[in-house]
Amino acid sequence: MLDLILRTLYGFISVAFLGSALGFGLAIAAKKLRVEKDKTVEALMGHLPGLNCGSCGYAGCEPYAEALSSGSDSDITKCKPGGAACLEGIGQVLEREVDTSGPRMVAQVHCRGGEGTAETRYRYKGLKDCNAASILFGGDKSCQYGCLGLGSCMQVCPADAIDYDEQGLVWVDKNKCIGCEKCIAVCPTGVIKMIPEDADVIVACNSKDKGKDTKANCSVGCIGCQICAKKFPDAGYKITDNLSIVGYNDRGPGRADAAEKCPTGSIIVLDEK
Amino acid sequence: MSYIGIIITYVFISNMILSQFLGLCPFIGVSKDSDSAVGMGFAVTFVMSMASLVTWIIYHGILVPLNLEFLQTIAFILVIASLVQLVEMAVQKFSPALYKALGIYLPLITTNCAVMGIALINVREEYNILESFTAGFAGGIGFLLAIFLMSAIRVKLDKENVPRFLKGTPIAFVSGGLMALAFMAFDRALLANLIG
Amino acid sequence: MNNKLMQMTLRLAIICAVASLVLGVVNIVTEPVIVERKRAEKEVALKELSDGDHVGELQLPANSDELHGKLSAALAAHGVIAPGEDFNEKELITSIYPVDRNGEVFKYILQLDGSGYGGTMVILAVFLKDGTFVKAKLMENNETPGLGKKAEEAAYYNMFLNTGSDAAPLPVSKRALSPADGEAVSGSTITFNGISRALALGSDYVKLLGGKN
Amino acid sequence: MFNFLKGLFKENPIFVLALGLCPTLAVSTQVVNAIGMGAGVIFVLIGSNIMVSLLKNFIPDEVHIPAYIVIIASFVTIVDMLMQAFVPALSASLGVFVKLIVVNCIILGRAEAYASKNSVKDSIVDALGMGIGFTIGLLVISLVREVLGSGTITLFPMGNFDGVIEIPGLVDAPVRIFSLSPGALLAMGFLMAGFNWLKSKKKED
Amino acid sequence: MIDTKKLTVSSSPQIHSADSTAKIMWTVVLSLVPAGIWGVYIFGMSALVVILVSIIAAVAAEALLGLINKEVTVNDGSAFLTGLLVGYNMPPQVPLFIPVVASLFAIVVVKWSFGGLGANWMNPALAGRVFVFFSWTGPMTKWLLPITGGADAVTGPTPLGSLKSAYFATSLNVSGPIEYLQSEGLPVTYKDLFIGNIPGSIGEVSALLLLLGALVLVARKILTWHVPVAYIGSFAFLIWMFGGVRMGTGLFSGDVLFHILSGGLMLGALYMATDMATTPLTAKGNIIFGIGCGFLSFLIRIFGSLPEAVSLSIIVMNIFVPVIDRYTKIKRFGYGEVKEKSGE
Amino acid sequence: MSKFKTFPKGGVHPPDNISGTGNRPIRNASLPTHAVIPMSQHIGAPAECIVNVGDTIEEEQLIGKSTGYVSVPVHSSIPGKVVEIKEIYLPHGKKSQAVVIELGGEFKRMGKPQKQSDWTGLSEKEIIERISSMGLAGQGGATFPTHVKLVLPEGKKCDYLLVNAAECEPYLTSDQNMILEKAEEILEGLKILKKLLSPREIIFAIESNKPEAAGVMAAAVEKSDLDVRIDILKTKYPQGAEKNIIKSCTGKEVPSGKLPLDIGMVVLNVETVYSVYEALVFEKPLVERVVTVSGGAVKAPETFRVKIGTTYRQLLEECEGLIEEPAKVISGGPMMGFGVFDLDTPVTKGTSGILFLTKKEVKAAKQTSCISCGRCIQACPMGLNPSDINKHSLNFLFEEAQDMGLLDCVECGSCAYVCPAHIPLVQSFRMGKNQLRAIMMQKKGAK
Repeated sequence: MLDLILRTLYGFISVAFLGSALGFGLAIAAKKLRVEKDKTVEALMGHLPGLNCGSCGYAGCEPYAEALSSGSDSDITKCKPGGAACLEGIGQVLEREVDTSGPRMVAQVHCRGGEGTAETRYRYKGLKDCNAASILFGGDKSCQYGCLGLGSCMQVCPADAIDYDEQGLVWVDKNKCIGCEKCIAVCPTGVIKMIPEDADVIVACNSKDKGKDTKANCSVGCIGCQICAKKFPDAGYKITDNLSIVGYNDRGPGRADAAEKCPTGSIIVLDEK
Repeated sequence: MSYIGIIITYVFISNMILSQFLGLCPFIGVSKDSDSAVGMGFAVTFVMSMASLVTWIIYHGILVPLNLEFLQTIAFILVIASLVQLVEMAVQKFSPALYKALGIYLPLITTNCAVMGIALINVREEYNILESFTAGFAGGIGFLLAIFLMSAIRVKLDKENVPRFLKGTPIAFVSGGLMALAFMAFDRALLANLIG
Repeated sequence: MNNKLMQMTLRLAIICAVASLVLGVVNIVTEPVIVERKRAEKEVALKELSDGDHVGELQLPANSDELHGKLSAALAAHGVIAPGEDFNEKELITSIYPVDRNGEVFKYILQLDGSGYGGTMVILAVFLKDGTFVKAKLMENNETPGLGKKAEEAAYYNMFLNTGSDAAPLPVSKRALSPADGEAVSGSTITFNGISRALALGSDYVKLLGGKN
Repeated sequence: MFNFLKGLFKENPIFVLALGLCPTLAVSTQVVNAIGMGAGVIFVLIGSNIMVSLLKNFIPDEVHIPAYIVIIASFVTIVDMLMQAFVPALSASLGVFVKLIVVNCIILGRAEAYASKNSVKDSIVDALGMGIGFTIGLLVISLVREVLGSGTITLFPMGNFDGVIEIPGLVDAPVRIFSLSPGALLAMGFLMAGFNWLKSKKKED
Repeated sequence: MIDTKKLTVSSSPQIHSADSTAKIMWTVVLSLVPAGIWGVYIFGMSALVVILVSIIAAVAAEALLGLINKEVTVNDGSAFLTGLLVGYNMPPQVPLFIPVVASLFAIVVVKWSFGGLGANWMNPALAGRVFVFFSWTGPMTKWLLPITGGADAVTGPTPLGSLKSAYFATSLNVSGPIEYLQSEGLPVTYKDLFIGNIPGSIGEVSALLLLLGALVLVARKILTWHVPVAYIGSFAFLIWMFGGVRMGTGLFSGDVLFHILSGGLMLGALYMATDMATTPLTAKGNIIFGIGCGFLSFLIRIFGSLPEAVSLSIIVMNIFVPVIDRYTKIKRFGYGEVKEKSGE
Repeated sequence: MSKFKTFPKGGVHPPDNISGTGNRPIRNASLPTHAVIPMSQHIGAPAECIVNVGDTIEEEQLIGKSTGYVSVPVHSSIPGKVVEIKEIYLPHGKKSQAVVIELGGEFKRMGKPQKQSDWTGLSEKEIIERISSMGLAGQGGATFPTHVKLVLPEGKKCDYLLVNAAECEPYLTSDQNMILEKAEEILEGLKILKKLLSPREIIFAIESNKPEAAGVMAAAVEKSDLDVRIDILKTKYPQGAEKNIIKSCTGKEVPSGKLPLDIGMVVLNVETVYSVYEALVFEKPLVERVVTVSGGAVKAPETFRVKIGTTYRQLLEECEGLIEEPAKVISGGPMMGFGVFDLDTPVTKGTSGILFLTKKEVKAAKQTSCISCGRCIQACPMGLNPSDINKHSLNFLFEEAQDMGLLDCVECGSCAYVCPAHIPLVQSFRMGKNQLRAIMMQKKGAK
């Protein structure tokens, strides 16, 4: 029993000694070897979402934070996935005024032409990749502006927000979309465009062809017939380049009615999910 | 056991990762690309060799004479943690380039089971100081080998169409499992027959 | 500044000291229990193997050349080792427990280290004075399941039963086994070789001891 | 309550955070080991979380890692000694891995990330959640490995029951690989994949 | 005159060689058939059942996974080939659940988990075999003696298996494996080994028929010489040099012919180590791979505890393939030397 | 061991299918009623259209003017009236402005006695100017402006002038038949080029499967005072690729990213040499060329001399139509040519052949995943690893693919031809190159 107690005592002394020696050593070392870390970068990293999606134009979140911190980049709005919270956070760290009003923007595919509705020109055989297909005369669709449907946007989407819907057409899930715009960059036909998250209607067509050509190419394309703009002048529809464009800041009466009146059905009411 | 035997044992037969499960976290975490895998491997090798040496001195120099074997865990981990931190700070101060290459992995090593594991194994196998150092070094090399091979496989898998739920960590485990299956080729009997 | 440094060191030291103190106290409680348990465990095993007879303990004799020479010759004669092969019996025989009835030793329990598939196998084996094998128990092993796990069963040792005396040498290769026994060890040649060699060594060693207490 | 639950599923230390893997795989050959290991980890986790939370103002920032580690190591040693003394069989089959609880990333991770910033009460809840989450993960893996690899389920012996449930059919010819190291890694990989699948199911609902 | 909408437009080249994945796979299957028929002939119908069960399990697994993935891949023949190879690697009277598990493991775990055909980095059939070998070692090491014409099935050790115990015997007075086997009462001649009149896995015994099948593949340009030659060459060299050491006959006395013809070496070197997906891409890489396999096979066969070395050697080398590929790039046109890029 | 010269690594052996149209006289195709003449028939900046709808055009009148150094002018192939100026697709998949001319009026040259002019008095600069103003672009298919190829950089000397008559693409026999008929004219063209470049050696390279053409050429050289080495090359695709034919004939390697000119080489297609001859001797612009119309679906395959702007539809009619529904219509050879879906596509300066291939000839099969057989690596004449570059490219790792040599790819199609998994590798590389260009533009913009 005595030796046990004696050992406890030894242990007490030696570990205390070891601990203090190491603690002392570390403390000294910490002082001598101190390298200042950039606190701003760390603080910024706390606010950035850490997705490393690259939509800010940098390789990842950290390089963007470094650029902001060092002042080599003064644009604090470059992080799209972060949204308002991130912007506010960055603003706080860098002591800058930020404007966080305005809705979150999400991507959407402006085309509903698929098998049975859109005409094709030839049989495509090759890679399942939109950019690869567009090398061959801009894709197999007769319409040059539509969605090629080979899913390159799905592949690049970091949030898994894009998929084929029930009709087999490409559609963005606005709840999952983080607004990084990667799909827009990869899409060869430019059919994906940003719309506000709370968008009520969408003109699901991107064809700038003349009405006659559009009609020949696709049964659900916007033919620029002006019905929406003329019948509902306050609803915010405007025709440019044979294509109706919805103004989202200008939501007058009759927006949903216009969808019903659209002869080709290219105006779609988005249900409030 | 001869030194060559110790090296073969800890590189192939009792590979830290593939047969002892020590150091799995960094093995899975830092094997996504080969450069960081090799960096991690060398950092672990260095720390394991040093830790084997220092813990041997602590154990046989202090704990055994004072009959304090029960304080083994606390003493070892204290020494290893301090060692890692010291190494990290020193590297950061004196070689920023090396720190950039290794530094981010060094804090991870504190909680790398492989380092603590080899220290405990050294005690269990009753190695002398040189044998301990050899075992630590060989264990690190075994770790380096496994993580390097793994990273090459994962780089290849990055470009393959791995099913969605298996992507990332799960497929890394499955790959590790298949590696371990193959490494069953190396057993103690092989070593015994080779070097007697 | 120095003050802060001292304080920091002191605090860490205090934590360490308190920790070790607590551990010491726990150790005071648990250590006797552990020691007692380990002793009891071995005693149970020895008792089981000795069938209730008194078990003593024998110091291993110093590695004398004479003994070693005799052992080597015996082992070589039985085909366990090649003539001239070097081995160290002290590494292979770790403890000797003579079993006596009324003070007369009539069998020995030997703790033997055999080399198996996955490393060392620790065997407690019982021999009569003339080297005849009685029974054995595997204490520790790392054999790969499926390849050598059978050696954990008591029945495994039946194939060595009543061998080991000068009249009936212990089988040290599968060739020496009956076809039925040979079938039983298929697939685990290495385990078999490790165990049979260890037992043969024990048997020959016991013969040399010749009933010493 | 939320803190408690998140350790069980959403932030399960094994399947989601992939922490504390070495002991997970090494000791999961038998269910009883998993229970023992889990209990040990919960004990250490609670103990160290309490101590760290209590001492958060006492521990100097520069040496907080060594200080935490000392605290953790003490609890680990206590567990180790208690196990050796009172459940020797378990201690033997867990082997060196009891001591290696000290480097289990979960414990240091929780001390750093949670206990050092929160109250004692919250820290206990967090430790319980994480510890139980860890144990559940361990149990699942060990169940898979033992059933497939040995054809048995080993629990504590109680009364007439020797603690081993034998699965008919499997016990005679088990898939031995699952009790060896490759099986551990394979089982882990597929369980993780299954967990991912479950999670995505849950998200869709 | 032409319905232009039906014209196919694709990127160049507009024509293609007549080869396809399916054609390659089925050709390999055909080239393996004679060796299988021989196995069934000498081991009896149980061998046929084992082969069929392996194939059915593999193909069924592939078909089922195809349904889940909505991508039919069964008819490319790769699953059939994997199943066939699994069957060839089984002892003739193995309990049938074993080949089923091996096939399932091969297809589901080794192949499908990584993304299906071509994405796997380990040979599925061999991984399946090793998996069941370590799981059920007993049944996997029980062999049938060749019966050649309907006598009752009798079990016995393979030549390699019984040779293994010779390494542990301390005093041997034989000159080589053949003589040792004769002293053990297992007379085997080189001719038996070559033709396949020995116990062993169903498909591995007949070196002759395997060689003939491989020659067909070489002629069809499906098989290149690099791996088999490097594998068997390095193996033979090492056996010749060190193979005699453990027989007590010293250096440079190994029985090369015996070792090449026995066990799974022929099947492994000609059909398993040459699996396209799991071997290096370049000729240089393949030679390194083959030498690695040869070395490991020699090491495990002579010094290891396991009787069979070929499957393990190949899957160990499979691990090294991505690394070999990285360091054996071919010289690019227009570059003085190969420029190594670090990392990628 | 073949006795013929060849490049050491890579290459494939597709069936050559030249017996149908080879060694037969070139037929003059009938004149198009409407010629569709694109402004962009060459690599480089498109020509600028200088005519308007309603204008009356003479034969060989300049209708598109060169817009830069790497650009060539366009001439009308027939006299007539401009009826439309529209955007059309060219076979390579890009759009171009095209002038549609309705046949009418009088021919200046056709059917009239040819007036020869003496070129020997012209200075080197004048020769280059003539070649440039006559709208010459490489007629092998790549359509690189010829005058650019012929201007040696400062301080460089031309070691070899290589006439590429390898015509390694299956089906195509334009060059072969051209040599049979115009060997002497080609030699005359070579004399002009010799004066211009003063090369150390002139090499005429032809594949071993065209012995008659080689024989005719050898006989012509024998008779002439020009010293030309005739190299018979092994029949192997892509023997006619610029870098490979240089390697085959001279053993020299054009370094990556460099042009043949950088190592003192000028390689010209045999038909281009003939056009040089016509440009200087007759002052004739490039308004017609030789086109092979072939393929299993065509009833009577033939080699034609065709006015540029003639549509594929018309040429098909000249061949008496189809015997079978074609699976693919191809502009150019089957290995590097482009599939087209519009039969109103016109023949341009680079159209060496039009093929109507049957399903059987195409041998398309379902695409499977890569089984890493390594055949593409063996087939690649540039020593690349197509399988790996493809995997990088498909995973959007274009810059890594560039490190692996994506930009060295010559799109010869050997890899995709042998790929047993039928992976459209070339499409992947073309896409990758496009994307890489976009990335580089973006980077430049960012800086």
